[in-house]
Amino acid sequence: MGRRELMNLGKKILNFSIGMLILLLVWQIIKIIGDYPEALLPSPVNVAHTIIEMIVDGTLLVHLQVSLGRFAAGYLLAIIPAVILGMLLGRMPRIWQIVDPIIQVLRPVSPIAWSPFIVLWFGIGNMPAIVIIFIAAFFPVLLTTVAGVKKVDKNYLKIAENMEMNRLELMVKIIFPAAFPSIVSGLHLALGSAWIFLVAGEMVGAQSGLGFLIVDARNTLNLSGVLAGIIFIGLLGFILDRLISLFERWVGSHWGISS
Amino acid sequence: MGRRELMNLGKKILNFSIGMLILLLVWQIIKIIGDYPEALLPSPVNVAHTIIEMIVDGTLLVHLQVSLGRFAAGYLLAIIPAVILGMLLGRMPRIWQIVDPIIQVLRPVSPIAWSPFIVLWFGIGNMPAIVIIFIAAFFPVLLTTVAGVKKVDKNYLKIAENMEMNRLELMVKIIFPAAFPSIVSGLHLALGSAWIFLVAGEMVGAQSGLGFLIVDARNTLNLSGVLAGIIFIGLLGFILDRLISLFERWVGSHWGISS
Amino acid sequence: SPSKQSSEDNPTIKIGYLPITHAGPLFLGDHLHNGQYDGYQVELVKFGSWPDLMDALNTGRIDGASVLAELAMKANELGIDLQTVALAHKDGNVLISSNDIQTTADLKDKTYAIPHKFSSHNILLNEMLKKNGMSYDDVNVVEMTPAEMPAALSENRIAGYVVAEPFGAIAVAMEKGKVHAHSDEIWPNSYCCIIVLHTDFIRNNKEVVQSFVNEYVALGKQADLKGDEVYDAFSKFMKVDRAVLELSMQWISYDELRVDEEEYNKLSDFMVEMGISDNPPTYKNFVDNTFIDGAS
Amino acid sequence: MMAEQMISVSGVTKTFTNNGKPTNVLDQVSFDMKKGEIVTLLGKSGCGKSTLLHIVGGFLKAEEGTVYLDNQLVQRPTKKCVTLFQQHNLLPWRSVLKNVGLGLEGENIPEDEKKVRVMDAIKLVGLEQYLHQFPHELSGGMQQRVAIARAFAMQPDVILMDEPFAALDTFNRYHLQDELLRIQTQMKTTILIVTHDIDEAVYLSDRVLIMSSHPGRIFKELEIQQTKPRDRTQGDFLYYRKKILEQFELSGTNKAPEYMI
Amino acid sequence: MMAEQMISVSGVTKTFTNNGKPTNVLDQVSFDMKKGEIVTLLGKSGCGKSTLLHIVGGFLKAEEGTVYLDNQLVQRPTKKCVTLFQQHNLLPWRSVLKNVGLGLEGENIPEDEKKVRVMDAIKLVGLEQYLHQFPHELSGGMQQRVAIARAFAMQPDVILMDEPFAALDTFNRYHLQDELLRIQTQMKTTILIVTHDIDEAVYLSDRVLIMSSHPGRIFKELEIQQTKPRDRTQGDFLYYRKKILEQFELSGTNKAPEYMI
Ligand SMILES: Nc1ncnc2c1ncn2[C@@H]1O[C@H](COP(=O)(O)OP(=O)(O)OP(=O)(O)O)[C@@H](O)[C@H]1O
Ligand SMILES: Nc1ncnc2c1ncn2[C@@H]1O[C@H](COP(=O)(O)OP(=O)(O)OP(=O)(O)O)[C@@H](O)[C@H]1O
Ligand SMILES: [Mg+2]
Ligand SMILES: [Mg+2]
Repeated sequence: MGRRELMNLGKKILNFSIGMLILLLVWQIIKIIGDYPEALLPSPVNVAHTIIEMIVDGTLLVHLQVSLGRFAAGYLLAIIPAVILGMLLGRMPRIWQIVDPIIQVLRPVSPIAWSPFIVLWFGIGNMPAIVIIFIAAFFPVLLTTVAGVKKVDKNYLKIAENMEMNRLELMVKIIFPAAFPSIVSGLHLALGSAWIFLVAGEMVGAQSGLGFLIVDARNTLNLSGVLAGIIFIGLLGFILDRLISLFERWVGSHWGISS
Repeated sequence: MGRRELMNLGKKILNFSIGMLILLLVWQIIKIIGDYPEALLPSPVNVAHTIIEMIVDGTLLVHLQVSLGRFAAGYLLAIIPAVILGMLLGRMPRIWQIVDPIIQVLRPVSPIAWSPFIVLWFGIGNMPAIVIIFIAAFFPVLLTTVAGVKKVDKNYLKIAENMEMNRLELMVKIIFPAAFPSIVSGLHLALGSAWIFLVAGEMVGAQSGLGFLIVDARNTLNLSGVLAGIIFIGLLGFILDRLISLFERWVGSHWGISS
Repeated sequence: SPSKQSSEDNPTIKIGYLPITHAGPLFLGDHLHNGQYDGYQVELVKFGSWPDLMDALNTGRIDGASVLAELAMKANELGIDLQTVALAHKDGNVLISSNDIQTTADLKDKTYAIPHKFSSHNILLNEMLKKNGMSYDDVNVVEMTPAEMPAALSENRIAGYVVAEPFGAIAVAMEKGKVHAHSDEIWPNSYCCIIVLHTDFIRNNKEVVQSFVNEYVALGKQADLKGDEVYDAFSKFMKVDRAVLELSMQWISYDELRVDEEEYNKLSDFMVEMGISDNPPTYKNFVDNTFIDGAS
Repeated sequence: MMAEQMISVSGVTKTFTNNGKPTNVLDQVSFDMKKGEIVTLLGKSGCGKSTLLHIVGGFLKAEEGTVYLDNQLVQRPTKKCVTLFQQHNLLPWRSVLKNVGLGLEGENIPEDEKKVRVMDAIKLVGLEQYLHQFPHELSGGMQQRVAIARAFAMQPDVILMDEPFAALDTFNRYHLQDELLRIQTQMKTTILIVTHDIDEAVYLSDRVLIMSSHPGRIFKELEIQQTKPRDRTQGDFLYYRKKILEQFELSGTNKAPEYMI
Repeated sequence: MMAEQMISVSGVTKTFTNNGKPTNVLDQVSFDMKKGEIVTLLGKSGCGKSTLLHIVGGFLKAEEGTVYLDNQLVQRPTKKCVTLFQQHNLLPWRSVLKNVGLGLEGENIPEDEKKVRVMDAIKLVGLEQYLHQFPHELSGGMQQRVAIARAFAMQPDVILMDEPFAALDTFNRYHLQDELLRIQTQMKTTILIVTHDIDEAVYLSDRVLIMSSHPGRIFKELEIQQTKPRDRTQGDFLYYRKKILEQFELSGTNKAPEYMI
């Protein structure tokens, strides 16, 4: 890492810290002005205590691992078939014209609404959370992959024809790499929405995980636990987003796409 | 409408119908193969009955109106300040660098997680649903507006300089129209996610609306009601999406952006 | 209706509830009087889950609720000023198990569902296990939305569940499960849901509260007769077959709604024993029997 | 005679439908190319040059007429006839080496020979220093060189080029035109170049086919008898230049109103 | 003499930092322009032509040196000096009429007069049929005409043009060059044109400033004494053409390896 990049990183961390400080300040001010009791709006100090406690006694680590595991499972299970299916459907406009409305009708339905059926088919424990994350991640990746495949530069296809490529070669050497930037932006989008639905996923019959932590804290009227959970979800979501942004930027620079 | 467009529309309706037919078929097949009792997975016919009943006795209309009203309120309340704020923040990179991490940390948190605090500040009834829809719509619009403003072609800004425009003119004549396609795509994105969170919003202390219809049906073990609700949410979401797509396409063609 | 106009300026009591048989007298009152009473009105506010109801109750968005006693006690412990004016019902809970569970010992290492940690259902489960020489840790207890329990049982995801009615009766009616134990076999006269009101509200509306409790007691007595009007009322609030409701109604009673100190302390002790509360409110601080005593 | 004929286009007609209105883009276009010849198609923007090239390359079907390549009817693109398009000729995710090697990947020849052929082609255009660079890291002129190298690496009978140097600045253009002539002299490939640049046509080609617009027709054929390499600043050059300009004025389309895209 | 001087650039130096490496793009550039003159800046891609134009227009600050416009120090862009950029000159959301009118919107003149000036400018470029069209509905040549009309509608002292015709095909380019000369003869506006096209420089300008690259310097100044309108196919034309080409070979940069973008 060069000196410039190091300075850049330093500046980002500073900005982040200032942002978080402002957030804390606003929170404390609301608390003071609204004069809310602890049971309704815990103070930053109390939430900090809760967080430290959770870190020290290890509960946090356990739930974190569980959540990340489920998230990884649901996300990976979603994106692999979504990309493959998207590549195929993107090349089959006739079929896509029929599949598209099906997806467009299913997509606006919140994964939460499906929960009775998810429990019916997938039971309780890890699976419902994984399924909900799957649903949340699958559609964005599928749609962006199809869109990406459709807008592959016609010239690339002509080059492939000129080289007398067969279908598999066409997919592997042309379609996939050409659609790759679109696919990655779909992965980014999907990561965000899947993470948002982690809480919803872990509400359905899960006994662990960050989402459960929030739900359980809420059930036991422990609002400082709810806020601690929110903070973890927010920070982790932020970190995941930055990681995939880095990947996206790398792809962009590699493909010669200026951001 | 020309003849070609009419034919096009006809083809779309046909594709949509085929898609829905396939969906119904899959549903019926799952029902038969899984041999699920009605109480666990209602058959299409029963759900159709439920839907007709709900239409005839007017409950549907009532809940639909309530939901659409809340949705419109939450969405409009979100997008107007989001666009204005986004235009300002897009032109203030220093401040944006600090605001951005705040948003990136708040965004991954599911609106559901906030529900104890939403009830605290906004009570029960319409407001929680409106607030959750607001949260779901606000961030996408803000982020795409800022991104749109940032990537306004430098030449347009130079033209404005050359014409000696003042700040207000710059905003109204250059920044807003130049960022408009981005803003509209943000509105599209926001519409989708806000609609998805309608169910979640109406789960929190609401006594009416499509989301409530689903939750209530679920609580009374009326799964055919749940499916009826899902179908309405899906169809309405589809229609809303198509409407804003039309608008987006109009903007695109007007701005000379080929889709 | 004509009575509505005259009652415009009457105070309104907002009562939160969940669509379960435990709030039966409220449903009956709504059915018979449409919420209009002499000098006051009752507005019933439905919630989808206990946490949703508690959010509204704690933040003062509703004046009172028919709510799990343990949850209300916990809220009080956390500083939310609530007072109990009556029991919502007595008994009325069954422990359901799948058809292949014969004895409680069969539940070992199986998954068993409860609606909420702060519930009498949780206590009932614990007591049942204790009575059979097992401990709470011998089963895998999960919290679940009541509506999903019958489905989970029928798909063998859980070995059984204990929850508010009519969710128990549904599994029995579907023949997906059976009654494993009645609450009165485990904990006679068990308390479950209670009627709580904000202390402020009580202080400022003493007469209204008195009439409300009077009415509730009367409705409870009527509901306990389990006549046709009761089923008509219930079917407005819970969309289940009459057969299921009839089954549920065999297990519940709505008379004798006074909170008894001895029983209350027993409940309180259970909570401490199970570790779900460190410092539950005392009978004196949490229960206000002046109204129910004035009613009889 | 027939054996020497590399490309034979006869009676090609093509109509496009835009917004429901059919426009006759190519009307009865016929021409031949001998082996080793460089021919340019010269015409204004929108006159149908690219369309014609696509038909010759096998990418588009003509409504009427036929195209023969080396006495075989062209029905789809083949490796025997490589096309360089107006833009986006390189795969941006492949390095120079891999872009040039693309055409040989499917070939049934030993890996070693492939490597040699690819490296030869890269040396031909003078890019041996940039093997592992990606297209976006190269200037526009270098990118065109990579595309040219790829075409020659495949050792095709014919190369079709669609305005290959239009996006370059004058000096780069001159440079690459010289390179192309040098390589073609060495390889003897038959090349059909589409251009709207009169100087380019005069400088590069053995024969210029002047196209008129709406509908696209071959209006005039002009043999350039100067020897190569030519001098851009010499009198003969000017003569052909003038002659072509006159032809365009004759064709009458110069005074026609500009059409819309 | 001084009163006649419209633009006076002296000792302009500019350095850009790319990836931490500073490159000297312009080095001590000085030149003057008289009122009503057409001057072209001729140079290869990347030699700093656009950078220099941006500095003259007031869009960029030079590290050293000054630019005077009509004896006033240039510190920011003004309406007195209108710049046409290399691309994206039109606002795509505005019709032809509104694009041309843009520069007059803030002006303190009666609406009627504004309308007349806008319509006059549009007539000047022959687009009165396309008033309500949007830029994307026009061909590239027509788009450039709209940009030119907008510049002239503002009646500036100076117009700066950055490769205004580079994106057009040869025939369109010829056409628009003629138009520009015609309009300039009428309006007497001082025009500075950046180009890499030798023919364009010879055809349009009273004076050609030849730039060398790395760092950008004015290497040579050449007065074109032919009267306008000029004949592209005539001997004199060829003479200047040859002279300029020789200059570039002299400048030595022709043989330098291509730099990367
Ligand atoms: N796929 C298509 N569908 C409809 N019309 C087309 C299509 N391709 C080309 N055209 C039209 O056909 C005409 C000729 O197009 P073509 O691209 O062959 O011209 P060209 O001579 O290559 O122009 P240029 O010099 O601008 O590349 C144009 O009017 C164009 O709009
Ligand atoms: N904003 C900038 N930051 C860093 N480097 C720049 C910037 N603008 C231009 N350069 C560099 O300065 C040099 C000159 O650029 P300039 O755009 O002035 O060249 P040009 O002569 O206009 O080229 P062309 O004919 O391609 O338009 C180039 O090497 C370019 O990479
Ligand atoms: Mg073309
Ligand atoms: Mg430039």
